Amino acid sequence: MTVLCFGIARDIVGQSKLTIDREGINSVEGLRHFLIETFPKFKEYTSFRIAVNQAFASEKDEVTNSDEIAIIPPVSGG
Amino acid sequence: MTVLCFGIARDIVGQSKLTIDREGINSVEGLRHFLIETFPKFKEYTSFRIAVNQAFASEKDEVTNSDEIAIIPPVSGG
Amino acid sequence: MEDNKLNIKLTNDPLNLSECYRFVVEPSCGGINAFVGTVRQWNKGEEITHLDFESYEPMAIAELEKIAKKAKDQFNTQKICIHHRLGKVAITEIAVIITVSCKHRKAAFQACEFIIDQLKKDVPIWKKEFLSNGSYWVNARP
Amino acid sequence: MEDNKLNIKLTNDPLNLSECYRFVVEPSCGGINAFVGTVRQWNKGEEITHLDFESYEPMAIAELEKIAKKAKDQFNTQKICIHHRLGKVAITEIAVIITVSCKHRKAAFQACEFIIDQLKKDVPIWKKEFLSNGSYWVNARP
Repeated sequence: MTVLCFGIARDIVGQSKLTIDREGINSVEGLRHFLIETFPKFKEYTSFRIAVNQAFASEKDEVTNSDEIAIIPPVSGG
Repeated sequence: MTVLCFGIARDIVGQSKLTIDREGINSVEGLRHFLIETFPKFKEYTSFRIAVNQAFASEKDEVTNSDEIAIIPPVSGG
Repeated sequence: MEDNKLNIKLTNDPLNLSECYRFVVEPSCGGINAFVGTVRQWNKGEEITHLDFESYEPMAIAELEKIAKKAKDQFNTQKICIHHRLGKVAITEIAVIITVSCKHRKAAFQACEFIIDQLKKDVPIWKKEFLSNGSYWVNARP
Repeated sequence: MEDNKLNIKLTNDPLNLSECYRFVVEPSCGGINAFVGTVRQWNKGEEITHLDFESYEPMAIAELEKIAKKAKDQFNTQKICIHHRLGKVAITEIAVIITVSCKHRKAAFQACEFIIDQLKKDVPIWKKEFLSNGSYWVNARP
């Protein structure tokens, strides 16, 4: 599973494309828990939403390896 | 007393500078009554405000021959 | 209001949005709002060929200055530019441009809308609409 | 929303207000509102040297299209143009331009403000502020 990282999420993860090779992550919620456990700085530095296939996803939404997944920290355009 | 006429007021009065040569007009109210009496089309066609020295005047304000007086029909700029 | 914070112009020449924009840009400002009033082809189902604006110029400028001063006081604007066209104006041409800069965006929207609303109420400028079969002064009928 | 009614661009090049204005002009429209977000020199008392914007581009464009569609439905806009700068942007340079044309002015103000408000909530664009003594992602702290 590949996860795109932007803004402060890229700084926290240390790369712009994170590859997760792990069974059992099949929902947005599951992915969020995995990310916070693996990179505890998320708790300290920022909140984030998760996008699946270029749209904001709900916690219960499914994720599969073929989805385009992205970590969306608080936006600040404009 | 000279009165500047704009927009529909100019059409009603038939000139852009109306000269009034008459005793007894010394307030905005008096001038308004004179104008409506002299040009009854004002009643039919439009309402108007009166400006004295380039500012909107109240009915009780004085007018003298040395003031710059103007008929201000409903504005429609913008 | 200081001269370098306010730019008011009534002119027979075409108006220029870039000029009005450049006047209000400021390093202290993050939000600029612009209103541009253009000439519509249709009004209440009738086709318009063009407009003709006339103005009581010294009073129009005095009223615009009062409105700008109120906008500055109410919305803490930095710079304000108000340009109004006079004379004959064609369809899609610009009749009026208002640009306002503020530290934050909400005030810029509010101040710009306040200025155009007040302009349409109190500034002695008159618009004559020309249709294919005649012309009339807008708003003149009571 | 038809392609000829909506113009969205994310670009590393300087933005151009005239271009965004020209896109929305329409004979059927009398009111055009424009919002221009420029880079402020000061934020919360700290001096900024420049900004750097990055974006999740395909999603940012998809979100902007959704926002424009909502604005059209709510405010009956005619045309909408949204240009956002990416990369390094200097003080007083333009970060974003939104232009909206409507038949009447009030809707143009409302639609333009709606779009910038929604853009700042939901469009995946991130701003890094550079000060003389460091840099940080804006809004990142919870």
